[in-house]
Amino acid sequence: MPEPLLQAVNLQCERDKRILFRELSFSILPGTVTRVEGPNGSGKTTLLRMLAGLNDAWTGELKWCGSPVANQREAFLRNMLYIGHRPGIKPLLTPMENLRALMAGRRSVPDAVFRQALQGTGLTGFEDVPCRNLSAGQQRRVSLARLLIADEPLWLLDEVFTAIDADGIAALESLLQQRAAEGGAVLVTTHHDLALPGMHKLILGAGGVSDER
Amino acid sequence: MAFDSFSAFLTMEGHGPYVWACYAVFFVLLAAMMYWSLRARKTAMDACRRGYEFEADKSKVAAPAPAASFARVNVSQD
Amino acid sequence: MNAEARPAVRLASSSVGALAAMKGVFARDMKVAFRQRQDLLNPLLFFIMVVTLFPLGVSPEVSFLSEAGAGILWVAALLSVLLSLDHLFRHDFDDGTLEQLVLQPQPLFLLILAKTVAHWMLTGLPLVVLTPVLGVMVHLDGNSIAILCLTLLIGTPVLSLIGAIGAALTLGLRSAGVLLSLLIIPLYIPVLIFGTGTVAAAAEGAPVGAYLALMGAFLMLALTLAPFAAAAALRISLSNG
Amino acid sequence: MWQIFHKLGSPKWFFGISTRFMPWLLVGGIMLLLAGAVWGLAFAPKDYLQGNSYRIIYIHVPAAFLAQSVYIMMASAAIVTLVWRMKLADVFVKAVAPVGLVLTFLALFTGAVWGKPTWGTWWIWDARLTSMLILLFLYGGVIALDRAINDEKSAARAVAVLVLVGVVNIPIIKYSVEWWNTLHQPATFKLTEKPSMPAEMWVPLLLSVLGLYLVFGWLACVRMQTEILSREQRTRWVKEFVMKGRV
Repeated sequence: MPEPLLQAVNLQCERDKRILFRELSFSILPGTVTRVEGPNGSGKTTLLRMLAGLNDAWTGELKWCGSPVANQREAFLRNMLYIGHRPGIKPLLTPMENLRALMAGRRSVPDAVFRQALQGTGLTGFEDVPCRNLSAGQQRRVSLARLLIADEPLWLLDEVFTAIDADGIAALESLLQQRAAEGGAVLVTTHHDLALPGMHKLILGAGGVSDER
Repeated sequence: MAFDSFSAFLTMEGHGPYVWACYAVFFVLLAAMMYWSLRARKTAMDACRRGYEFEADKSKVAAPAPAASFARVNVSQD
Repeated sequence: MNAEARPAVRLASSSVGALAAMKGVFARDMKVAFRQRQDLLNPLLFFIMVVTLFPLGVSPEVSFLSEAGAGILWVAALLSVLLSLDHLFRHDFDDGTLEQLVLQPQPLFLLILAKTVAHWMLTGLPLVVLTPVLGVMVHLDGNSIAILCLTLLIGTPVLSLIGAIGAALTLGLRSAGVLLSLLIIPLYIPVLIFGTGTVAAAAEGAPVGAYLALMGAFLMLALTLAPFAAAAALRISLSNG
Repeated sequence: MWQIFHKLGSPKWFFGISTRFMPWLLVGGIMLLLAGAVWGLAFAPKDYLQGNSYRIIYIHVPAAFLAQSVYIMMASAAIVTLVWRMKLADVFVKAVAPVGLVLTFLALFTGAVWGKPTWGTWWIWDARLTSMLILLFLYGGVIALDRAINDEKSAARAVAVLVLVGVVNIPIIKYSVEWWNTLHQPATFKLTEKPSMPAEMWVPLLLSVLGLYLVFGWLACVRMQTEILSREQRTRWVKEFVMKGRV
């Protein structure tokens, strides 16, 4: 049994006096794809934001490689890649500039690599066009280009299939699988019918659990 | 007693209105704040009580929330 | 699947230095600002217009203007900085780049410091550059203008730094602009007092070295404390959003 | 150690202990406040400089004193909120901020009314009054921010950050306002600074300050209980308290 990358123990999250989930414990092993499932309002996005460290209105324990995340925040962030609902793309900047800015605090990557990544997402010819001139799907692809050059072992992807066409989705699915085969761990939420062989599932209940504590 | 008579106490050599106005405003505001705070607590208690009674009612007819069907609602009035 | 079949996870341990990360944040903010050059003019125009209101609204007399001029320019500068603060984090928050900023494996307060420096270069510094022109228009003498510019040069970064806390606290709230002013104006008062007081002292021929040193101390205090407070506030606001 | 700390922070524990102490706080506070006021109004000797108008001191000083120390208390609670995330601390900040605002207003109002017979004008840009006015703004900002954020946990933490930033600024504001005051007008005689006060004058002042402290304590308890009731509605002990009237 390999050591889990990320371990959650007894997570409980409350939002506007409503318990989204509680006593939620799970481990994310390297080499797996896990899909977070649940109806609207069950806390999928909140869970991913909690794991990424964006939301800290929760109780419980989160461990990265065996020790609490809070004690090694920067090491954890360096090894985690989060792509959220909002793609994190500046409309005024070109895809190249956006990628440069996104990677600036992580590691230095030569421009040629960025170009290759953009080509890999089907944005050949758009590398130097301001992103506001691109479609929603193309903007999404810019942020997904990070996946092609990511060395982070843990990926947290929140609704990344939104606005992507069928071919793109198929390619992304195989990317996720390949990443898992390389030893990475992927956590996704999606309403798209994702079914990868060997995929794990994390099921959140319907919202509105509000009985006595 | 620092004053010779009760009327001297009230007028305070011309400073009476200022002094008494200050004391009046001070005690009225303080009392108002105390009253509001007490009333807010009572409102909160009542809200809790209503919540529990509603819950008790609901538990008798506990039905799971129906799944979304997205069926069109018939609005024709004929 | 047995354990040997899995390739070992490789954890990345080193990221770029904090200075390079700050440079990246700064460069990006500058680039975005210059892609929308017309927006850079807004605080400047606002500054000029507020100053114009005083001769029109109070009195165009030389004696009044030369006495009140430094105060008018300081208040106008303060208001223009306040006006521009709402944008400090808002656009980044809306398009999701703020999340990515917070998730960089770097100390957040340094990244915020870089953003604040960029904000100051784009609003505070142009105001200082414009001050001599407006100083002449309100009949300040040369010495007063020089001192005024100096106080603004030290004071406007303090305004940006304290403002960053307010901008981070009000991020994502409705009517954030008004709320921001309510929170921040009381905190601006000491800087305003010393900024205008220094010019007044200079006009009376008193030495101003000590006052400028005190303003420098304000700047140092704001530089060391404000980014931490803004970082904490930003995490809270993001957690809410 | 941590157990005790945790217990101190538990809303249930607070509810029990505060319910026991509240009558004492209320009775003691009102008695002291009234004693101070009656003594100050009727029995304390007249001030040889300001005449009888100085009798406002027996409510002005307690209000001003409390207004400032409430902010300091809020700042201490804010540190506890941010560092230990103790529930009671942010309940306290939220509950007492409006009380602080009212006290600051009272200090300003009584100061202004006192100014009329003393200086001949309702408002004077005196260092004390001006810094009180800024304190009023600070309280206003805290309350406005608290009201603007829906999620109560985020609101508590955001307010804590703001209160701490404010408390770092308070000495700076005070110092700068005093400096500004000397720059713009020569120091006249101050409202409350006396070279020496005879005991007949300061003892009633002490009584009313203590009295207002106790009344503030009572107000804080009532308001914190209100806040706890609405936050902890779903817990069993609140249900028992509301339905059966005991903790």
